[in-house]
Amino acid sequence: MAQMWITMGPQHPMTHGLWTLRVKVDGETVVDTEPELGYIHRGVEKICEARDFTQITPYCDRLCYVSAMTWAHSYIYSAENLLEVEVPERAEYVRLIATEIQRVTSHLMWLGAYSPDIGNLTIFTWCLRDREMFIDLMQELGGSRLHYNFPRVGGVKRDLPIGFAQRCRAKIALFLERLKEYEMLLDESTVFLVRTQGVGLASAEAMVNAGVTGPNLRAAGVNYDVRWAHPYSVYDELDWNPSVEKPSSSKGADCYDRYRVRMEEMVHSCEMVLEALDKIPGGAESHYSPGDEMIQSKAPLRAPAGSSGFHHYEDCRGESMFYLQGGGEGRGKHPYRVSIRSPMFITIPFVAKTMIGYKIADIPAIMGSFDPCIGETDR
Amino acid sequence: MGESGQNYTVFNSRSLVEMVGDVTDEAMKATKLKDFIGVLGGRFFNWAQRKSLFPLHLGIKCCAIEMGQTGGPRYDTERFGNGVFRSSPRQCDVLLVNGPISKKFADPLVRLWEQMPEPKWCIAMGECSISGGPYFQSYNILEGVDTLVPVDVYIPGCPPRPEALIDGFGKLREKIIRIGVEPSSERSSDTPIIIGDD
Amino acid sequence: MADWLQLNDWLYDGLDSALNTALHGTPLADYAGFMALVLAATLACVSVLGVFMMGLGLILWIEPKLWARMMDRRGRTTDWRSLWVGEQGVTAGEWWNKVPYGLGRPIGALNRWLNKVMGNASKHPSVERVNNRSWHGAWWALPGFVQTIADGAKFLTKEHMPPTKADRLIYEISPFLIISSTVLIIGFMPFSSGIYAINPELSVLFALAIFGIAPLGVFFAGWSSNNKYTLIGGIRSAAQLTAYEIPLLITVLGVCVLSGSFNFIEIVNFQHSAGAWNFFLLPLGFGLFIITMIAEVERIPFDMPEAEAELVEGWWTEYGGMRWGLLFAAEYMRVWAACILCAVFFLGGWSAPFAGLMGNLGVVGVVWNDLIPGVVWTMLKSLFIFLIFVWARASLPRVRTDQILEFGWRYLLPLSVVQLVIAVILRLSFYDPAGLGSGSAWDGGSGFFWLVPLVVFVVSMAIFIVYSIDEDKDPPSRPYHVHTVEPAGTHVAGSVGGRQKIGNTGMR
Amino acid sequence: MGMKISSKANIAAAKSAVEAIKSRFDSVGVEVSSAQHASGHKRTYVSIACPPAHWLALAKWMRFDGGVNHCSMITGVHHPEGGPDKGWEVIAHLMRMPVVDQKPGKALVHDAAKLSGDDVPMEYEVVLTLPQTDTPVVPSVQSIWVGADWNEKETWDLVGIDFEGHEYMMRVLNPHDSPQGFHPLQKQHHLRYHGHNEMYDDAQGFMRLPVDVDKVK
Repeated sequence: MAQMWITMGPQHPMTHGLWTLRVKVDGETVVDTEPELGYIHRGVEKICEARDFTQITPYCDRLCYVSAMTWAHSYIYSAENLLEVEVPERAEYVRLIATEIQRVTSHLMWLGAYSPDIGNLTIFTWCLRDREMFIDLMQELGGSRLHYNFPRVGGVKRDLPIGFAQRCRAKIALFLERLKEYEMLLDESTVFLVRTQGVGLASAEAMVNAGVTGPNLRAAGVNYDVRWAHPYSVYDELDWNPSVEKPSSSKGADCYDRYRVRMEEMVHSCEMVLEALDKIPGGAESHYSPGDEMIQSKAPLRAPAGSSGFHHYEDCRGESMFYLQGGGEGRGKHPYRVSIRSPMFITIPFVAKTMIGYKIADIPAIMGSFDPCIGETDR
Repeated sequence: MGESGQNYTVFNSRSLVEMVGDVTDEAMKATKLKDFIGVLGGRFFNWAQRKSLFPLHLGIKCCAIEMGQTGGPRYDTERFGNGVFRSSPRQCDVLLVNGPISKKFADPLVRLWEQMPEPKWCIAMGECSISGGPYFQSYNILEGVDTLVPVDVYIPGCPPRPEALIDGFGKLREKIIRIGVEPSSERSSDTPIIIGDD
Repeated sequence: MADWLQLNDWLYDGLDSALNTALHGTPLADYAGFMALVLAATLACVSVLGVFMMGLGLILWIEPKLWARMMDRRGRTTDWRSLWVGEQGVTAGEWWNKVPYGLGRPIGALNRWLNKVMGNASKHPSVERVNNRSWHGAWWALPGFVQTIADGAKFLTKEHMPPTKADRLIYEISPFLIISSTVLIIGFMPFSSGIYAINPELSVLFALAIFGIAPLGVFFAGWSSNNKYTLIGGIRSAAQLTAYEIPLLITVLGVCVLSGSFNFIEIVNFQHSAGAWNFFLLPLGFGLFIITMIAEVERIPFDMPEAEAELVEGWWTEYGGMRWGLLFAAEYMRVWAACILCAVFFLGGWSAPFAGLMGNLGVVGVVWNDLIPGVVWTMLKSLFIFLIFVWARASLPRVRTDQILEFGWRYLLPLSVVQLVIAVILRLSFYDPAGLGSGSAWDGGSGFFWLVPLVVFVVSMAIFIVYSIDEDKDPPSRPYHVHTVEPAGTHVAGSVGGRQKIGNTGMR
Repeated sequence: MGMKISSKANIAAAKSAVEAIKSRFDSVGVEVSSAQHASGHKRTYVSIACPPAHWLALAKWMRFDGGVNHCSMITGVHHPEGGPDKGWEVIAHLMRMPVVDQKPGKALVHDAAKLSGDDVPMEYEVVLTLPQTDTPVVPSVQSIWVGADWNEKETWDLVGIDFEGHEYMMRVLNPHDSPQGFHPLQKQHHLRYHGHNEMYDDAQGFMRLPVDVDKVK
């Protein structure tokens, strides 16, 4: 049968963001694939070499624009390892609340982008409606809707606003009700199950060897999570364990497992936020002014030459990491080298290969289930 | 006398159609019927075009998420007619550029712009598409979309709030009222026509 | 079943007598009858097309609005007022002064009056851009209805850009193949016993034959646009429509066997006079018809030919401007035609529902059964069916192509044959021709009104419920529906041997 | 309380990992030590300085005997003024993850407190330093960790360090027809308006303008 290369080009409804997937097709079956990345490569690593440690946070917000808060914190933890800074307890709690709300928002954006790929456009709008709730919460913390520039080396920019805890609890309670609506519309629809089950099989060991981590790995039956494997922040003080899904086939997790893992993860994140609001030192109702030593400790501005710091962080899509070397221009105020590990830069080539053997109509189902975010991929 | 070097004219249906077209055009101009229909028809099609601006389903970076939120329940652009995101450039009127343009995406973007049928407009949404934004120093980012494509409306913000995007489409509609919906090749004068002021 | 609105007869009689009296004594006198026939036929066609297009305008408004409301969105709010309100106060100025011979002045006056009464100068707020987001237009301005007119008119001003290497002849012909065959269906669909364009003896056969031409046009359009996406979309469409044409025809055959004729009007008359709608006699047929019709008109969940997810726009990616506008309208015309066919076949066309019960309510009964013309009932039933279509579109994702074909050949085809057998059994054994006139043909001689439809309906609902109960509490390891050439997952992902070179992809 | 690997278990695991590598590779000039993060929970990790020649052997041993099954990131750094023996640096971050394939319907739920021995997750940092050279080359570990594949492509694309034995080395982030020796993260390239004001440093004529560029908009 004649095989032909199809270019699912940079502008394509399936690709969330700008990247190309060249697919060799034999009739309806995928025979070979080739991803082509780099369409929004902005050279963030080069630009950060000419920025101070605090000026780099906005660039890290704009890396993965769907989960800006998690990426800014991923950078800040590495910078704190580089500059050897202690973070006060309350600041760690505020950071945890902000990142877990952002994780729910990011998973909501994934669900909203994934369901039109399979055909159900109603869920896209429901997810945007509920995402607005959480955007309002983070807008109170960071000031703007999408990029917050919220964490600082040594703490956070400002404390939880007054009344934040009450609004946050109300919105999370409403969201947990709405999550049942999504599951009613997706889990109980045979068409959705038929389109996602048994499609896009990826085994746990193959994924780890290929560098795929996060919810995509936990869907294959192992509850490995950087938040407890290499603990940071106050995750170990909360009664929490990562969401894990039993794989549906011996060959590993399919799209339905990844969907189930993310739905559970949203619930776990909501519970974590509620628990953190109860346990936050100083009480959720009190508000400390910016720069107060309860929420931000003093941090040096310069890093000596030859010093380096790195930190593995659990982003919504996998394990993200920053490797910083100090001693750049301005007598060390700028970093010498910033290296960013993007989970999706490693996952997309792996997923492109797992599509071999499935149908054309499965391509969006498989690629969408891995939650690609091209902003962080191209850096 | 037809093509050069031919002393006879080839008579076929195409020339008949053109000849009849010219005759009726002259007749309507003489009886000012062309102006009558032209003005009324012009206003109606202007209203139709500006009330149904289909943006291209193109998501480059963070502004694309705000574009999505604008289509959501709270800011719903479908109320104003531009909520339908078509994926094929053949069926779109507005190229909404919502992110930085890298060198690798320069040629595909120009190809997208050329594939769009003629009365088309371009909106540069967000700092990156207006001037390269935070990445203006980068070795791989072009400083603004207007280095490639003629832009009609600039929407500042990083990312601009959904209200700003809705207002951007509103500004485009006001511009369409002024410059009309004729394809750019037919627009005679280069200064926009201010109707009614003269 | 005398419906007072016999439009065709009125037209013919009126024109016949008018022309005879007018042409009496002139040489054309003996042609008067023929001219009256021609004029009456054209006016009948125009009225039928008018009713259909009014219905089309309605569904083009209902679908996006209902779907938006299901999505918790406000949906379209463009209304008549936007014609003279302009953009946020910015209007085109005194454009009517440019109209020659001063004919523009009345338009200017009208514009000023409209703006004073309900426009920029009036207290009625037009739809502002941002500040009153919750306001979605006054009901009497039909918010959203005008949007479809705006979309349609916009396509006219778009440039026609055929792809350079497309097969121009077929590229130009195929849209008209689709559009003309869709409009032709309207000719055979009666809206009421007296309102139809044409009423041939075998009108059902004609209608469904013409309904089957459009897939050919879809395949040609997909193939000729010289685009890999449209090629795959066209092939998918051809495969899907052939897979669903046969169960559709067998289901309709079942209805015709039960009603005893291939003519729409006789089917409806039979349903009315026999005393029971086909919906109650053939509930399985109703379900099959809805599913196969959704597949015929390519709507979600059988949306593969124009699946935006992987095929950009499917087979109509390369069509822009008015050709795409007409294709878009043709798709909705086919949906509306499908709804009317369903109403006529299964919901008793233009006979009022609950005729018996409402009949003995005195004045209300008279209004219900007689005064409301048949057209209104047909339209209402078709709209009800259309709501089912929109509900399916809003809640179901797409089914994959091979699963669509598998579902069509292995499930729908046998079911439609079973349904045909049920129709034959009902017709032969339970049907009592004596009670045809009095509406008691199905009461099985026991006087208990329409015993048979009640039993059939209850039995089939019971069977359906029994089948749908899922006995095993924890479902077995999940069912696999993936049949692929090379068993999926056997390719060891990420193995180094995988070819990752740019290769022959024509990269610059 | 939540899932927590005690720092005692962490330090013990690090020590045993260091002993294992030292016993195998000490004679060959591979310095192994357990270092500590500066802030947060002060976790200890294994820091290895390895001469590039032995990197492939070390990688194979770590992958198949040391249980290091995840290559997190490979970074290249350019040190023009780093002295004669420190011109380039390749830092590989690896991780040991307790991940095993699961049978359908089964899930491996680790309890952090009860993990011991090789199951304790561990971070590894391997630093390879190259002398001042114009053509830095490091052996490729693409065949050992698939995750390293696109990391190495990106490192060559951005920093210019070649990986010997890497199949299908290609540019992944920069445009495919960037100039031959153009690796932007090398220190001789500057940001625009930072000592380098030319609008775009390549004249490949990327900017093909549309046909209607002169028409009135």
